Amino acid sequence: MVNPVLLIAVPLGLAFSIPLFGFISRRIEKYIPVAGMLFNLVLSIILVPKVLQSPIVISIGGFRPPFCINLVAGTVGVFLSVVIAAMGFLVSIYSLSYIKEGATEKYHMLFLLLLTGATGVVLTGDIFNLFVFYEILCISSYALVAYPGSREGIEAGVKYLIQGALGSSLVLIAIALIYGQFGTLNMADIARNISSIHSMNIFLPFVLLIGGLGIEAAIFPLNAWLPDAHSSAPSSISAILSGIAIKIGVYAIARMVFTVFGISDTFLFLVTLGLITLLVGELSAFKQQNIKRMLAYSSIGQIGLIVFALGIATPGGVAGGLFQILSHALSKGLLFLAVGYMIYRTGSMEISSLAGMGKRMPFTSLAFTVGAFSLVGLPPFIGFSSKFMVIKAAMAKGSAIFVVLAALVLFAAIIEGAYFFRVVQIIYFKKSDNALKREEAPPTAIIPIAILVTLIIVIGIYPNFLIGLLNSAGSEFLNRVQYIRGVLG
Amino acid sequence: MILVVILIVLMLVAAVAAAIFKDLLSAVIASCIVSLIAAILFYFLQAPDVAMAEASIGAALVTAVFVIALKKSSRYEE
Amino acid sequence: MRKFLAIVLLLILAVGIAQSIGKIPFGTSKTKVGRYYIDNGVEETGATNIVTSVVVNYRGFDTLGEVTVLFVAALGLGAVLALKKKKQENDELERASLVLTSGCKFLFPFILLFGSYIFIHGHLTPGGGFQGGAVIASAFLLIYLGCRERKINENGAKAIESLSGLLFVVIGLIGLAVGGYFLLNYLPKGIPNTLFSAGIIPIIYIAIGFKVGAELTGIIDNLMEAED
Amino acid sequence: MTFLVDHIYYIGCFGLILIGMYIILAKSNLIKVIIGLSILDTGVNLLLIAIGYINGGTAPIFSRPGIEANGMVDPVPQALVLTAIVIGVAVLALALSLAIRLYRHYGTLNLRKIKGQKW
Repeated sequence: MVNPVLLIAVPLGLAFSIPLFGFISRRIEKYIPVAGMLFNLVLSIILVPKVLQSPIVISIGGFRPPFCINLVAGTVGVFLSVVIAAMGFLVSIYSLSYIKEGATEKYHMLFLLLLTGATGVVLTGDIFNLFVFYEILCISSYALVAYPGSREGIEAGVKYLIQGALGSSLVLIAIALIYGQFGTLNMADIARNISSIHSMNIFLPFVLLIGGLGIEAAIFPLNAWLPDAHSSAPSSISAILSGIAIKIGVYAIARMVFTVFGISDTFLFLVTLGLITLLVGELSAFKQQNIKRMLAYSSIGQIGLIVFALGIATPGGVAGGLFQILSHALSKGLLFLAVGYMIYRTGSMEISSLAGMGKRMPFTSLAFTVGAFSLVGLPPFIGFSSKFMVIKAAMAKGSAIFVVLAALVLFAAIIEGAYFFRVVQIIYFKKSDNALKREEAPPTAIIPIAILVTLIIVIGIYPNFLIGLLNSAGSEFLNRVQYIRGVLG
Repeated sequence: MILVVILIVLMLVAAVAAAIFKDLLSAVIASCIVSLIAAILFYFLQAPDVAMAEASIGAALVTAVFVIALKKSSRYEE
Repeated sequence: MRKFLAIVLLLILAVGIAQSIGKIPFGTSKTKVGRYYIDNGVEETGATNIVTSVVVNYRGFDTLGEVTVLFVAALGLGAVLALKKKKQENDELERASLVLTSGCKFLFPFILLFGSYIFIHGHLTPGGGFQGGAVIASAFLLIYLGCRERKINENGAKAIESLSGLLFVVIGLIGLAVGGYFLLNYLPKGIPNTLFSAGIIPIIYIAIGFKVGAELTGIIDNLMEAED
Repeated sequence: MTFLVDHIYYIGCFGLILIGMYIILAKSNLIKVIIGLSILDTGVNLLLIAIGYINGGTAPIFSRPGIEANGMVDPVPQALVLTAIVIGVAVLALALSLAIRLYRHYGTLNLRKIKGQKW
């Protein structure tokens, strides 16, 4: 019997045992995250066909669900844990040679724990347990942002930590208020009883939850920390933060809105918020001269697009949002990984210093181009399929307002295209003063980058084998009644 | 009951003091007092486990960590 | 300007909170999960301290996460402060007075004993792994303050941290293998109110005690050793 | 007046929460901000415990046989607060280590004086 709890317990155990492996040999330490994430990847792929039939509900400690913590491995949870494990696996291979300075064994432990926390958030069915795993995710990201120890890193870490800690306090207040009214912490149990409580009384906990989780998700007015944190972290960590961490925040918000509270009035609010975030992010990215800051702002924009898609709240829209999560994780991960070694070679983060990269690091530049085109939404890459699905869902909504909104999404894609083409043009066509010696990235970087490029192209050409999974996930995410029945029986 | 009221007023006064003091060491001591009074309140609220945790972690260790950090940085707020 | 904005924001929040807290009366029972734990806790877990049975058994997964949070923080603190450790300059340090040194040395074993008493009896009396671990860490803090030439063995602390964390996970996984549930309480529950009761609860709490103690000590150690 | 006395615990914890948030939002010294976080944490913990309290209740421990189970206070918030206290300490310790490093880089803890720190 494959048990979803292993997805959390095994990486945790491995992370705890890294110092013990370190006593045997300091060289094994860095391979442990690779092993842990490979295990998670295999296990979650095995789980996919099972959860497509029916969600797996696991109770911990052997008690009945409202009285213990339970994990709900539905299609959404397992899909996201596949994404987390796949990105984690690739980036941990990349980290093998990328991370050389500082306390490297601590880096590898924190990296593994960050992904474990993320997996915990997407699988849990208990609101306080979600908070605990969320804290694991947040605290390890604060530490990893500050890991290089540079001025900018420490500064960004401080900013991120203060805002994040304020956000988690808001979440905890909301949990206290919810517990005071419902006497339970199980999400399904709360969802079952929520209609018996006057909506005024759940308004404040709802706002606090959205506000607290929105800080980690970097939704528009709460995104002040993101550009600094994502640009000053090591590139491997930026890839994980942009690719995974912020989406976990979006997932948590969506879980609260769709399952726990089930307030349909907020959907239009989410759509608007997502669109504002999208436009603000893309317009700010357009102005940047620093390549990592540009990518960070573009992440804000993409988060906006995901929130927009989820806010459409039809099965198609939610499926499009989940597809966009996958597509952005792969593309932005690829971009950060590729940029990581470009910065390493040139020693500068300015976009202008990338001139001549097309000859100096041909493969990495090609990979960057693929990632950029996919993010903009050009066929035949994955970004095209996901954006197409989101816009199709918005059109299918039928009302005129959604047509206008979809047009705005396309407008944002044009801005995105403008700044990415500028970078690609500099990489390939601008003359560089430096000697053009070929200095390709090491194989531990080439392999994950190549796998990402392959995935982006293959899924972009044949999206159909994912569509079934995504549609099932989309309808499952919106179906509260089935969730409650699945957990409480 | 009177005791509880007095303690809570004292606690709030200590918290305000922690906000006002320019000398960070005094502010840290004030926040330690907040934690200590909170520990006593936890005990009154029939939570002895939490009271022990708050007294040993919240009041003692956190204060020690703050004082060490103050020693490594500057003591006065600019 | 900034303060004014902050006050306005907080006033809005205060009104909102006052509104919603008015709906939660103070001092009345509104629990339903908690009621179940009080009624069935002793029978189902064998621990007479219901808080312990909730922390370690009913919500044991939270506790695993919480131990991990502390682990993450200790790691992060180590990584942030790692760059250069202070060199051996113990000779320059002003020695503490003899009274203080011998007083600390005298108290140290008693505090350790007290700490272990707290976490060994966590399922019977108030207290448990976190409180006991914190007491143990404060014993080491005392040694740091009183006898400055003493240093803890970092590798030992690391090994204790890892082994106790691993023990927690392994106990959970054995439960999964034996009964199909992670963290299942598969050991005999024993007679309530005796030391050897409550199945896996005391074992886990002892592991937590060691882990929390080692981690908090490591945090203090790292902070003390950091460069000024 | 009786309303105030009845809700004195709620008043206390909301006082702490608001003072803590005020310090975080309005103060410029990093150590001060961290003190604010610690006060905020204490306030939230007190709120959770106060929500679980029952008038005239006893601690949820069957320390000797024959204790009345009916009047016991809710054990769940106490378990949550134990978790929350440890998480709070973890965040504080990490924040203070960052503060030490920030001071080493800039020689000040005043966030407004540090370039790039726009809050």
